[in-house]
Amino acid sequence: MNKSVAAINDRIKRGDAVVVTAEEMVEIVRERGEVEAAKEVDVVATGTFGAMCSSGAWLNFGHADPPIKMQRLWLNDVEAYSGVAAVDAYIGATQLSETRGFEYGGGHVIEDLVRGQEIEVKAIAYGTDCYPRKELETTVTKDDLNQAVLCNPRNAYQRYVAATNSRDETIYTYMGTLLPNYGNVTYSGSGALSPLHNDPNYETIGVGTRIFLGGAQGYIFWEGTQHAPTKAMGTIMTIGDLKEMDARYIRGATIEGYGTSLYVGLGIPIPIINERVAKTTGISDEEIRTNLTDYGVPRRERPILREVTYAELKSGRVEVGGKEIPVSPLSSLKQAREIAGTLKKWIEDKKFFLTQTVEGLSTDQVFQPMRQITAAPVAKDLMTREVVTAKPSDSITSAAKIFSKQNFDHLPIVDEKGKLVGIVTSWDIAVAVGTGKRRLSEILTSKVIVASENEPIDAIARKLETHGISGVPVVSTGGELRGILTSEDISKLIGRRRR
Amino acid sequence: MNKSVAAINDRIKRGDAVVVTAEEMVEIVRERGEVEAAKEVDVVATGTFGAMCSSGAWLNFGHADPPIKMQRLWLNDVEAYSGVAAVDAYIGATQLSETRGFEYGGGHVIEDLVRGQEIEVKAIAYGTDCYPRKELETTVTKDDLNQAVLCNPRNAYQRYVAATNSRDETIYTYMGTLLPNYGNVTYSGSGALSPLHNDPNYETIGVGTRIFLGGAQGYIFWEGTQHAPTKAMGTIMTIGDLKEMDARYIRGATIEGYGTSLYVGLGIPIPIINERVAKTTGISDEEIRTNLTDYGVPRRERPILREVTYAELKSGRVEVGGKEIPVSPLSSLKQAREIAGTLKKWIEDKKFFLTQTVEGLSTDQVFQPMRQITAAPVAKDLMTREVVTAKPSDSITSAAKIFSKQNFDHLPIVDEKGKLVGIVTSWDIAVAVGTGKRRLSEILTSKVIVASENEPIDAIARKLETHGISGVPVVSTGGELRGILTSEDISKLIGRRRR
Amino acid sequence: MTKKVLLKYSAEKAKKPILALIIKETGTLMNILHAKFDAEGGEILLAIDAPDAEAKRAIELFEQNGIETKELKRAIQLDEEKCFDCGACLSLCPTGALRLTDDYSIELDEDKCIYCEICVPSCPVRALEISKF
Amino acid sequence: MTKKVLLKYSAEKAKKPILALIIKETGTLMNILHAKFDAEGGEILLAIDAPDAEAKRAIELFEQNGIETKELKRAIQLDEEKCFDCGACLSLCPTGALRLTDDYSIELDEDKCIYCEICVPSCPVRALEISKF
Repeated sequence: MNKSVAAINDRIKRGDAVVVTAEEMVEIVRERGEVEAAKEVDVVATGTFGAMCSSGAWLNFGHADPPIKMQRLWLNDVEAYSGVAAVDAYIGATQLSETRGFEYGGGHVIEDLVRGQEIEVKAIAYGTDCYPRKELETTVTKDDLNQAVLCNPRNAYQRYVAATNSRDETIYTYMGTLLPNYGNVTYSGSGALSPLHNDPNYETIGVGTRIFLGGAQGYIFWEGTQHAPTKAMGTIMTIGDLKEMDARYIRGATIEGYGTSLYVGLGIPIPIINERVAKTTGISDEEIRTNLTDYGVPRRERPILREVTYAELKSGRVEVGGKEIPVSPLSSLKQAREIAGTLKKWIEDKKFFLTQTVEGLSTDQVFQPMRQITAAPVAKDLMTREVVTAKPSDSITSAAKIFSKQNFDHLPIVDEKGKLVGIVTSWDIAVAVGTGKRRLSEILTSKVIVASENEPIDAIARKLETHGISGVPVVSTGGELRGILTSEDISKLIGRRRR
Repeated sequence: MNKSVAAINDRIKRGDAVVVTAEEMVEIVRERGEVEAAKEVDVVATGTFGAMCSSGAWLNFGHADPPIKMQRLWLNDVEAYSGVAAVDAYIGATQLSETRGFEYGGGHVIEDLVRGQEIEVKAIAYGTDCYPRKELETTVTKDDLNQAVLCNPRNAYQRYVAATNSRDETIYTYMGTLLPNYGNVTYSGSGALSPLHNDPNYETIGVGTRIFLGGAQGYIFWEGTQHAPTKAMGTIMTIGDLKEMDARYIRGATIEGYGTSLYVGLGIPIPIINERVAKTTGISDEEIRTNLTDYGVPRRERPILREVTYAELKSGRVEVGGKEIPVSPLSSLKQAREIAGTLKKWIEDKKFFLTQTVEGLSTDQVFQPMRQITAAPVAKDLMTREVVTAKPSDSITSAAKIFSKQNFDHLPIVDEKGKLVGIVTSWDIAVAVGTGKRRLSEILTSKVIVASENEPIDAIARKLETHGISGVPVVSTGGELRGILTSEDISKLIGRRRR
Repeated sequence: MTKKVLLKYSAEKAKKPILALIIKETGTLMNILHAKFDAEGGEILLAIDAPDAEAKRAIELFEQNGIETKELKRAIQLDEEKCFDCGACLSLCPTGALRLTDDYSIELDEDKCIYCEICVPSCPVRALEISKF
Repeated sequence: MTKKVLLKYSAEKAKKPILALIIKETGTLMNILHAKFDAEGGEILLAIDAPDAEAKRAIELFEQNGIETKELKRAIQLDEEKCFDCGACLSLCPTGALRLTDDYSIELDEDKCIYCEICVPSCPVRALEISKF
């Protein structure tokens, strides 16, 4: 059986349409099958509420007197982009405040605008005959703006990977705070409620789909950046009037140690035009799988530990290596459910009608890595291979002699198989002499921060910075010492790059 | 009589549709009236090709390895905005190159992308645990990008004002180079071919309208910034795939002394759904009026000299104050015609089908000035009112004495009614003494650059800069000297602003 | 006023029933809010509901028995206006003081909170606040 | 080779038929490419199609008659690949050397060009180029 969007809209108008949420649809399809479900149900309301970094807003300020062509501008000290016409600007969710850092960013500016709060505007310009003004300061609320339009290049990822961390230190990522040694798992997306996962073949979703966006009625107007439908990682570009939005569904956010973002509430109504669509809207959390990925490895391709279902993730515990690990959703499942419910009610109340899309979205677009013209250097490219070492059984005195001849401050201690077992610094030697110790084994530090041979220099630079150290031993996967890499080696590289 | 878009598309499919350009439609409606025209014609193809500053593109680069969250990035030394997700960025048409100034900007980057040329990418980042990389350099073509989408916040102004210049110096504006003393007139827009002027009531144009954009098929997805339909100044937001565009219709441009922009080729097909629409598509250049505006006055509200029609403008000569003044179109009328012709052919060849919009555009939106919290200071707010002056009949010697007591270098010369008649500098005095002159009248410079009492400081600052002078006499509208304003006075103000 | 005291047991001390002995000896009401404990030692979070002097005496007895004690002089608040129930905090909480209810709301059980403060910066909207007194 | 010479007349000289006199005297072929002329004086752009020596002689005669002369040793080119016929240059051209055809194309009539170069920077795509020789 087939239904047209126009017919469904007629039913909505008459008050006859059957609208259910995506969660309710799971039960209906499970109990009665998609054939019956397609007959019974007209619209399935979906919802999600998560951090969507690729969000932002176009703002038009009207002309100043004398007029200015804004060259650079700041909204509450967050830089917006005005590389377009004189008083148009785009403010992006992840742009950081120049005075408040991670605590305030573009996402917060957008939330404050939605809340009707005053925003401080500062602009500079180079000045032209038609736009002589070079500086401007004012304050505006959304009511003062001609246009204030949320215009997001990437929203509503169909699903996303789940994250954990193999390192022995806490890391701070866009997937939230990840505890050491697989201490927790985080994930994003609303699973069975996920808008794009309810129509993964884009039979009903396309350019022109009217949606719930931040509490207002908005539209899908293009495929989103990184759209990857064949990997169940579809995305959309969305637009809606910021002035009509509700700060309950548009929230600026700080992701600890990562930056700022914007939580966006988004819901897509899926018209049940046939049984195929009825079936896809019946998808359950048990059927939506994703990869549990190790964010401890700072590479583009991160190791996958296992596959998990959204049902497992939503349960709050996931098994990793025989242990039950606690889970954080990151998206608000409660708000996702609320959004689907609100969208359902809008349709039932005849406040929201479905649209017939004017064009489909790609179903075969793939997401490619960046074209790079130089390979990123790794530890073995820059390390010093000839390293003077000592054995644990060596005497303090013999080690002291090494320091007197060398120009570095760390003496790696290796066992008879060449495996790194610890490190000794000149300060350790001095203390040892003072306290009458004899052997290096008595004073070596066995917990050593190391780098692996293929670790990218950028990751090692961050390691040095985080731990406040000036160099690391480089070891093989078997733990054998292969070299030493110092911040000086890295500085030389960066110097070359800058030239 | 009424036709649906679906019925028109059926006729296109069958090869029966009658498609004409907006220029052809003028004749058809003129000869046969809108009732007949509506029966006969199915689609009217419009076109325009002009500088559209509020244009730009979303680009997605794919992830680098190790990954980077771009914080700032440059494309061929033109800064793009990456205040969104890690490898998304927006490049705007007017953003200037940091090395080539006005000669190269965002518009040129976009053209080069369309042409398939390699673009140099440089990015910096603050580095996070998930995105450790802090620097990146690579080169890409459009083929390397996952998405390259032209996404313009304001395109296709329904019509625009015509510009001329009352000043006695050439000025450089976004309306082109304007010669002194009403030496020329410039205008923009394609008149009878103008897309939005063919459906000024937005009966057929709205969210989801498929259009010709840069040689590809794109869409209207929102009203444009500064949309002002009640003033016949409607605008649209547009989107289209840069990868499919043709550099013939997407051209980076340098507007002398103003900055860079992007010439965008855009055409909207107007389905003739009824006689009202047939009538509006029949609009002729004679019926489209606009204001001839004096860009010599650097204020938000510029004086209007007279009303002109697009027919007059297109004739190449416009009368101003009894003189015939030459006109520059700025938009390419030839390319506008070509675009309308291409769009017509696409439809005839069944390569382009019309869309039924999913939502209308506002018909009552107004364009408001910027909210400003402080009035822009003008000359009389900052000028020094107590000015020592001299009369033309005064002797060189008496004037020399004034200079010896004063700390400034310009002595205004006023007549007995207080009217400024010239200026004398210390250098003039020295020369006069050397050449045996006696009276100030013999040496005064009568062509003096002055400011008026209500002239904005920003405009005066620009005047000082352009002419390389350090101060100006401030005069009333009657020419009486009221004070002196120096660059020092202005610096003090700017110092205050910056605090 | 109820005092919250965190007891830290070494592996050695973990073997002895010190808590039971002290309760028996003092007769003081001590409620175990949270315990994480194995052969390697661990932590017990106690709520001591007794007059100041009596509570102080009990704490002294733990110290005398080689148990490290730490009185928790703090309060944590979840601002329900700000919180949008994303759950970023959930998996960071070592004691389950922050938990998801059946309707996906975040709930804070302050009794279980050991004021480690890991959750505080993880909240994207700063809805979790620690106050010290 | 054709020489292009710009004659500048003062108000005073404008009253006399100097050009006619010189053509009569020398018999040299001189084509008026462009003239802008009133009682206040003005300019005449001449193309002198004669052997070098003969052309030189004519130029000398103008100078002797108090007319300022300027030989234009330049060429201007309109790159039709680059030009997209926007017409930004049109109204800046003082002699009508740049003009719009009936089909809205830009056309350059180099004969009329006095190489003032005002048009060159006004071209948004740098399609106008002056070369000096």
